Amino acid sequence: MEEVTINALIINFAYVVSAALFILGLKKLSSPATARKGNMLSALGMLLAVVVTLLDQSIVDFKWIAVGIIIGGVIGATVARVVAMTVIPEMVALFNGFGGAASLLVGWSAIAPGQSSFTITTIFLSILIGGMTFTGSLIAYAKLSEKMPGRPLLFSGQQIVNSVLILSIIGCGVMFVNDPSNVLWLYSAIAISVVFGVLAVIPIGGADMPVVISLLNSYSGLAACAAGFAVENNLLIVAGSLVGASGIILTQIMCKAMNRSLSNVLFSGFGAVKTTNTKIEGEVKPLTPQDAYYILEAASSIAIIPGYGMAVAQAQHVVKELQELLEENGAEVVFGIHPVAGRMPGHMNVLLAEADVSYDLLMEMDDINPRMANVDVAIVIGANDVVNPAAREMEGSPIYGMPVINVDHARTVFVLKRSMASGFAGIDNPLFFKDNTRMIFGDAKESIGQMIREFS
Amino acid sequence: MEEVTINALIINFAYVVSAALFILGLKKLSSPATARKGNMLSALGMLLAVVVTLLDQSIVDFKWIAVGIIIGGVIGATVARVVAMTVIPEMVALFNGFGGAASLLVGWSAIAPGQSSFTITTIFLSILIGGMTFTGSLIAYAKLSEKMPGRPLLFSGQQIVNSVLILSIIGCGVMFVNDPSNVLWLYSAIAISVVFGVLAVIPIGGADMPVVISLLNSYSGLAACAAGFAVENNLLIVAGSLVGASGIILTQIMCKAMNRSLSNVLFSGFGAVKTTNTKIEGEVKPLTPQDAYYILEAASSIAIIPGYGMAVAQAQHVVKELQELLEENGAEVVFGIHPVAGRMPGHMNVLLAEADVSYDLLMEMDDINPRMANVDVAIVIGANDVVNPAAREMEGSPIYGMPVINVDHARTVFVLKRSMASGFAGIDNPLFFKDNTRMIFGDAKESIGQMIREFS
Amino acid sequence: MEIVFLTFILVLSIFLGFELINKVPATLHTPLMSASNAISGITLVGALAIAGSTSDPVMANWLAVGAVTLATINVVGGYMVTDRMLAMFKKKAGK
Amino acid sequence: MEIVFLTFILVLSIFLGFELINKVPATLHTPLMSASNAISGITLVGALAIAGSTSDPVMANWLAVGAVTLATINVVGGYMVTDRMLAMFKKKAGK
Amino acid sequence: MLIAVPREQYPGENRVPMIPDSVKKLIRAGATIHIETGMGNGAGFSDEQYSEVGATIVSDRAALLTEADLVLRLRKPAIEEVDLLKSGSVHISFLDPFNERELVEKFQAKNISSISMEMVPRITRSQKMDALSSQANLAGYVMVVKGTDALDRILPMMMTPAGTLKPAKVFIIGAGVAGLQAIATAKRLGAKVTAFDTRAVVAEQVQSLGAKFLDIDLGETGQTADGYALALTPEQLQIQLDGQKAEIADSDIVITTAQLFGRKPPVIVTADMVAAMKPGSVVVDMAAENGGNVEGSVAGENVVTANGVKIIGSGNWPNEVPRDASQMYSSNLFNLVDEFWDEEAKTFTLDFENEISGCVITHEGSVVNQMIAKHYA
Amino acid sequence: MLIAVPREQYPGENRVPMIPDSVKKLIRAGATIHIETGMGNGAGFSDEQYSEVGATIVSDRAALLTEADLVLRLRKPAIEEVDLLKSGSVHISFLDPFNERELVEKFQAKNISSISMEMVPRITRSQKMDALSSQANLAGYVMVVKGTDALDRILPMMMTPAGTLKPAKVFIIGAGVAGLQAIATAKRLGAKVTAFDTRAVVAEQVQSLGAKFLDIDLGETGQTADGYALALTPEQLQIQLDGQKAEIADSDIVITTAQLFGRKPPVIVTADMVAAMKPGSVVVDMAAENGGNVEGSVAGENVVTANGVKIIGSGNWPNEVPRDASQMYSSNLFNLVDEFWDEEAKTFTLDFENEISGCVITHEGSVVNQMIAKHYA
Ligand SMILES: NC(=O)c1ccc[n+]([C@@H]2O[C@H](COP(=O)([O-])OP(=O)(O)OC[C@H]3O[C@@H](n4cnc5c(N)ncnc54)[C@H](OP(=O)(O)O)[C@@H]3O)[C@@H](O)[C@H]2O)c1
Ligand SMILES: NC(=O)c1ccc[n+]([C@@H]2O[C@H](COP(=O)([O-])OP(=O)(O)OC[C@H]3O[C@@H](n4cnc5c(N)ncnc54)[C@H](OP(=O)(O)O)[C@@H]3O)[C@@H](O)[C@H]2O)c1
Ligand SMILES: NC(=O)c1ccc[n+]([C@@H]2O[C@H](COP(=O)([O-])OP(=O)(O)OC[C@H]3O[C@@H](n4cnc5c(N)ncnc54)[C@H](O)[C@@H]3O)[C@@H](O)[C@H]2O)c1
Ligand SMILES: NC(=O)c1ccc[n+]([C@@H]2O[C@H](COP(=O)([O-])OP(=O)(O)OC[C@H]3O[C@@H](n4cnc5c(N)ncnc54)[C@H](O)[C@@H]3O)[C@@H](O)[C@H]2O)c1
Repeated sequence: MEEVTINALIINFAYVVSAALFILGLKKLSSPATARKGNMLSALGMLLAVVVTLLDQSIVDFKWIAVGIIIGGVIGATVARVVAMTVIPEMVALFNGFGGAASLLVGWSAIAPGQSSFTITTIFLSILIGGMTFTGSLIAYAKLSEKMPGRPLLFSGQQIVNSVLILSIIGCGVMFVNDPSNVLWLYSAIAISVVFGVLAVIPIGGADMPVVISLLNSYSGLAACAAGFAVENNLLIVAGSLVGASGIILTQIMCKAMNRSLSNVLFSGFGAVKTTNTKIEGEVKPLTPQDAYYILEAASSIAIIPGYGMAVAQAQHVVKELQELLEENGAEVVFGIHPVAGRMPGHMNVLLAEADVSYDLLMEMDDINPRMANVDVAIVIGANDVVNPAAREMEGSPIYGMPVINVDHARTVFVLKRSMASGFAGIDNPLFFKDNTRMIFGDAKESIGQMIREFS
Repeated sequence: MEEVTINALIINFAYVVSAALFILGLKKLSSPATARKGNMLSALGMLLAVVVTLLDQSIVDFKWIAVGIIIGGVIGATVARVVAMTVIPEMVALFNGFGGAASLLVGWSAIAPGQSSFTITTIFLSILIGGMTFTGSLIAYAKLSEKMPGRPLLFSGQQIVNSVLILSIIGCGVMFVNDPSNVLWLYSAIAISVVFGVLAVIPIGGADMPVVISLLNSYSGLAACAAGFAVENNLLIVAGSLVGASGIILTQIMCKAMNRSLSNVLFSGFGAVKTTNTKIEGEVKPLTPQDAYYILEAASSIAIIPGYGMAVAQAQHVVKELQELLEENGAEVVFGIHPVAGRMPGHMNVLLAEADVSYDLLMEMDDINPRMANVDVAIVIGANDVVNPAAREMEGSPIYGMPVINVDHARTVFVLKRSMASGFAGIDNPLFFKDNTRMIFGDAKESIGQMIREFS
Repeated sequence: MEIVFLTFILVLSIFLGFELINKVPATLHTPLMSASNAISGITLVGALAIAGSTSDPVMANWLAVGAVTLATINVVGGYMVTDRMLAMFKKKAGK
Repeated sequence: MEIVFLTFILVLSIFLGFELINKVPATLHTPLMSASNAISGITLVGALAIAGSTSDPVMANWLAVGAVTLATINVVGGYMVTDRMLAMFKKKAGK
Repeated sequence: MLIAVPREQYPGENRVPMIPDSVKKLIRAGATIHIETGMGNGAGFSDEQYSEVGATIVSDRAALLTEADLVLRLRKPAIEEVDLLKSGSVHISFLDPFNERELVEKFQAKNISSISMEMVPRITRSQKMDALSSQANLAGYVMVVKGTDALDRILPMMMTPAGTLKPAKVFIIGAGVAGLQAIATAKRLGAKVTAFDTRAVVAEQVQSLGAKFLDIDLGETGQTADGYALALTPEQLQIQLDGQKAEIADSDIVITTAQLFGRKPPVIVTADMVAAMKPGSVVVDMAAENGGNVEGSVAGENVVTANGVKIIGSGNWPNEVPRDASQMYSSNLFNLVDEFWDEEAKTFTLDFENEISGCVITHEGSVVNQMIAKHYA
Repeated sequence: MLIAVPREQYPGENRVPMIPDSVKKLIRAGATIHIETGMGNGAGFSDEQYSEVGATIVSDRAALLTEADLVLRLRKPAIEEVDLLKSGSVHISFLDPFNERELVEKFQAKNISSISMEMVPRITRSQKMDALSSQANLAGYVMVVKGTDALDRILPMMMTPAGTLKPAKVFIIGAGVAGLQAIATAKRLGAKVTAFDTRAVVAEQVQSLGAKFLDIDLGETGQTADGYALALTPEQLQIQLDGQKAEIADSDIVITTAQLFGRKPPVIVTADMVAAMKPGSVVVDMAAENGGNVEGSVAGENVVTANGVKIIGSGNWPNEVPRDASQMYSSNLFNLVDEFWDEEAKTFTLDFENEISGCVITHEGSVVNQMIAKHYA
């Protein structure tokens, strides 16, 4: 693109526009209300970019391009349409892998005699990152779709091998930049990057794959960016670096949500230990009050089940406020009061009356249990024994046969308590390990306070 | 800068760095905790930019530059150091004006034969915007420093004059771009822009000046940006457009805070009416709960004075939560209970007890009045008669002689009520018009709820 | 000089990227990921560009066409999947 | 081509500007304003650049030197005033 | 200036007009205080406590009264005792002037300035002397305690392993000072509270205490400048009765505080309404002593109807909490005296410029209070 | 299966063992119910209400008892009446087996399965049959109402134009079921509540009701598996007494609920402590009937000490709210019967696998309850 054809100008301004569209898209994507629109926008941007780019093409290769686009489009579309919702993470991984591969190829094909060593470097980078993104994503896919054991695969001396690889990558890099004509370096670079991608991911446990994917996604962004430098295309740079940056952030956010550090996740040894840990604990799924808010915001029917913990936390006032906010938000809120909740008969009544919760909202156990199946979210506030499914399920349990509030029948259950400790009866509670249960750890008053602050 | 000297490369990368510094600076500036650091950072960026630019200079003009820098530096520094805090808004206006003037001159001096019409256009823009920013800011300065009547100056046919000006500006622009050599167009352009700046601002009331300044500030950013295009300097473009964009946003935020629309502010007719309005009402100063939060956050001693309105709003529970949050934040909070607050003896006690506010925090009128002078913020929640200074000040008043809680002796007073309506005794309340009073209109429960949500 | 501009662009977009994704609800993590993944399919454009202007047609074409195919999968698939996810999300939030 | 880059830069920085100043406390409005106002003094750099490389020394110099002077006032004054404001703000928030 | 505080003589009256604390304040203000032996006993204050703060204990009641320049007491005096008072002296107490014409004329004849605590104008500034409010306020609380004690159920809701106990329903008629405090107290105990009042303005006040206001459209109803309700027309009263029927039948406790200033209180709970209530439920009639809001209530007694409904008419409610009641009345008195206290002369001097002087009934041998004068005319 | 419910005969007892609602449930479960004439009157239930739900009203008490397969009642039977019962029949009521050896041996001799409501084990699952808790709970509420009624002050704080009334101080000793409910009720009324209990675990429970827990370090104190407190050593008791002195002297109302399961309750408020209290203040002794926590309390009476402190020992607290008390006891009974009800045979059949059978005292001619057996041995 040395001399400026008017055509090129148009194209580039179109690029500016589509870059803007990507940005807007991402912005909107970060709020539930506008997310879908955002996705459309960025898709639009993409379309625009592709179309104008095609304007630039000589008819000769056009048919090949057409072939590529059609094949790819069909595959992508069908896959995207047919796959079950549950396997979407795998899909994302797979797509991401293709993206990486694409960058690899672009970089590769961008090689031309007499390029500045800067250009060569970027080319090399795009190949490298592209390659490892490719295989890395494939492994991630395999692990998620259980085509391959989800548990971390470790072999002794892994670290060493990795370091060796990294060194040799650098080596190849240097050589390649010095003498681009020598394809050997190129091929070995490709080979190594591909291998490295595999080795980087296998030692990470299936549970951590989402994080990995998000990271690889950010890489593929960087790959695109590098490719952009290679072919001197601003849009690639902008879009690529956007994805790169946001990907990193997103990865960090995800780590925070599962309170892990990124290094925890990546560095095999640790990653492995950690994951097995969680296995032992069964699947306890913690949730931050902030995230809890987003689920509550979308819920239309909510049941609050208070217990002794609400009393200890003196959370009745915030509970009342939460109830009001939820109602303003259009949800229907009821309280399910178990006869023995608390430490004295009517303990919950005293507190809720103090907080001025209308009597009409208080439902007895026998009235609320039947409708539990239609409850979107059951919020268990410092209750334990009185919502313990063991009373139904575990013949042996000391409380077997005692009627409890069947929160586990609700679509989602939030349990607000400080720890995994047991309640008055001193027995474990299988509820905490159910699929639809999310544990919100911390003093109930604190946690609810934080949820409330999300409303605004 | 057609051919790339290594020098130029260094400079430009330095620019990249200082751009980054500006960005970081702005980011930090938007949170109280980090603001000062932010300012430092962006100053650093500026320094860097200047220094590296100087590297580029031939010694010849260097002395002139030195002269300019020294003069400017001295003036700026002294002014900035000596001025009283109270006149800072004027100062900002003034500085902004100089910025504008600078852009004007830069644009002017950038003119050179044989420039592309694009460059010419940008030059023209930088001159134009620079010029109107200059005079506009001067007027703003004059109005704020009462060197000139703060009230809107209106003359009939203003609209027409303005439209004429705008047209002629466009006219000049076209002509100038076609034939840059003809300085006439240039001078007239400058003249007009200067005049326009004046006319644009005089019809706006002194109360609205902050908004205007912020807007002009954003303009001077755009001017710089235009200048950047003119002299093909990326840093100018980046910094300029950053300021431009953020300036616009800031302006909008400010308008929201005074719940006005930007057009309200700008379009003389309305501007005028509005400002006179506020005059009539005396100086009632409304405040948003959000902003109230920032003041509360900085306060160390707070007194809450509840009245009948708290009961009506059933705000006792949120009040209690606010108290707790303030205490967590390190402030000391007490409640001042007037004996006749509410509609029955002990009305406030009933409610606060319900919300479980510790009895030890409740102070009688006679105990709290003496310490009122040391209270940072007195929050009056739906009280009116019981905090009415008329009881002390206005011989005639029906409640003259009744002891009241002297909230007006506190440093700042927040009054939470729905309107300017009077209370049970049906008499007006001078408190609402005092300098240190801020009215937070709306249902007390709502308002406090919003403050609470700011804590997080 | 280009390289300067490019770096500028790079730096700016990185900052922007950070700013944009500052705090997203966990509910949106996956959609967001797959959306930005789709964006990273922008290499498609690069591929197209190459596929046209390259010194070694035959070889490059094959690579490029490969690139185009893969990138297209990434783009099309990515956007559609994202949309599907968000669609159900919307439904819930909708009521 | 430059102009393309420049527009890219423009667009990106505008977006960035918006993102950065999204919600600032009223307490910070004035400081923020005067800080960004100081930044807009960046014209100084332009002025400096010109003052060196221009076709018509005499005339341009005077203009440029004027520009330098004014811009410097804007920059120096702007930053210092801002700092003063923030200083007292800090004190209050500090305790 | 000699201020005398005789001992209350009304049978069963435990409240006392002055507590040592207020006596102290008056003495500090420069007054000389004589109190009758045992004046404070009812509320648990010993003579010692008074002498400690500087009062003189006098055992001879007659002497006490004859010497006094200013007499402070709670209940209206026996007519004979007025004869003992000095001409030109001042007498402050409840007087019930609307019904005690004879007594008032006695004051007039003896040229005594008599002040009626009932007549303290109801302006914001004067609330600290408003003994009607301070006592009514306590009455509101006491009535709920009595009602709760008499009820065969508990007030709050309780969901317990042994089944759920529904909250008791309390219906309060008349949401003035007493009514509002009753509402607050019943709410505190966890009852479901509904209230009604003829003055529409109080609906908001009722809700401000978290209770329900029963909506009955009576059309135009008024209130005096002092905030007292005007009497209803017979039609309106009928509408009210019909409107309340259902609510009353459904309530566990009904408390009536409906008063008409200076008039006989209206009958607002009829026998058939009581008959319609559940056995074991309770009706508290605040006004029992002076006529009663409830048909079948007996002044000063608790009766049980045929269908097992308890009607509590014990009356003199604040007397159930004599300590607090005395403290409040005593400071009402002090504030009133203080209002007209002449710093220099250290005397009590009425100032008819001051609107609060509206509480003066007789002065210099004539009935100066217009309302009363009109009432007699 | 014929279930008989005789009328309670203890003087002044208004609670009834079965309310119509529970009777209905039992009949639905397939039982035949005979009740004695007027059985429900005390709590306001008429014979009609019972016959309506299908019970047979029997006027001949002797006949009623002799025919019964299962007898349900509230208080322990008179020994003579045990003779009337069928051998092999079942008898459920409070029995106080620790002190009623003679009665228990009578049951044994007559080969009657006797079940003591006191002995229902305190496991989470059995709370719905736990009559001690359900009645103690109401007692907690009633004691506060009584105390409030007796006090010469109001409980809540009030800042009024006539000065500020400080909140009353309430001190509650023993924070078990009754104690906690007392705390809650006093809190509701706005009192400043402090509580103490020997079982450290309840400190948190007390705070969970917004009350203050008085810290006295007694060293090692225990509680049984059922959560009952163990007796203190003399030294510990002394420490406790000293620790409470100040608090008690400072309190307006002191409520004692300290019990030791199956033992005489400890004396925890001594005469000198009472003497140190303000005149007009009140002490409520829950345990007055069986020994008492308070020195000088008289079972079933309210005494006023020399220094004017009222000691309330009226006892049988739940009886003050017979309607609710009966409802709760009745559903406790129903739940217990239901627990051992044989769906097919439609009979009450004890199952000694079920831990709740711990409440059975005698069965097939022997004392099956270990604790009691040990106690007698
Ligand atoms: N109602 C009665 O009359 C009565 C009387 C005596 C005993 N009981 C027994 O008490 C139990 C009542 O059941 P329940 O579910 O209400 O209580 P629970 O089973 O005792 O569980 C209470 C839970 O609240 C949590 N918690 C404590 N403090 C908290 C805080 N500040 N914030 C958040 N969570 C907190 C605790 O978990 P963390 O420690 O992890 O936070 C605990 O697991 C039953 O077993 C019942 O038999 C009842
Ligand atoms: N304590 C007693 O025993 C007693 C008895 C009778 C009368 N009074 C009289 O009542 C008065 C008490 O003084 P006060 O200051 O407590 O009350 P007030 O003077 O009546 O003022 C109450 C204020 O609250 C505001 N308000 C009402 N609803 C509100 C809501 N939902 N949110 C926010 N603000 C609300 C109203 O202004 P907006 O409408 O603008 O919101 C009103 O100005 C005194 O005059 C006293 O004499 C007292
Ligand atoms: N200084 C002041 O501002 C001040 C001081 C005290 C009281 N007040 C106001 O004065 C008003 C009356 O005070 P009060 O309690 O002494 O009045 P009150 O004792 O004379 O009457 C008690 C209540 O009974 C109501 N009532 C009368 N007839 C009724 C009927 N047929 N049905 C139902 N209710 C009926 C009245 O409206 C009043 O609310 C109150 O609103 C109070 O707020 C004002
Ligand atoms: N199923 C269950 O889980 C269940 C059911 C009911 C009660 N409980 C628990 O059982 C415990 C005891 O119940 P209760 O109220 O029937 O006990 P109780 O009636 O036997 O005793 C009342 C209280 O007095 C206390 N006490 C004893 N000696 C004392 C002394 N010297 N000083 C101060 N306090 C003293 C006891 O600790 C107890 O808290 C309670 O904690 C209750 O929570 C558990």
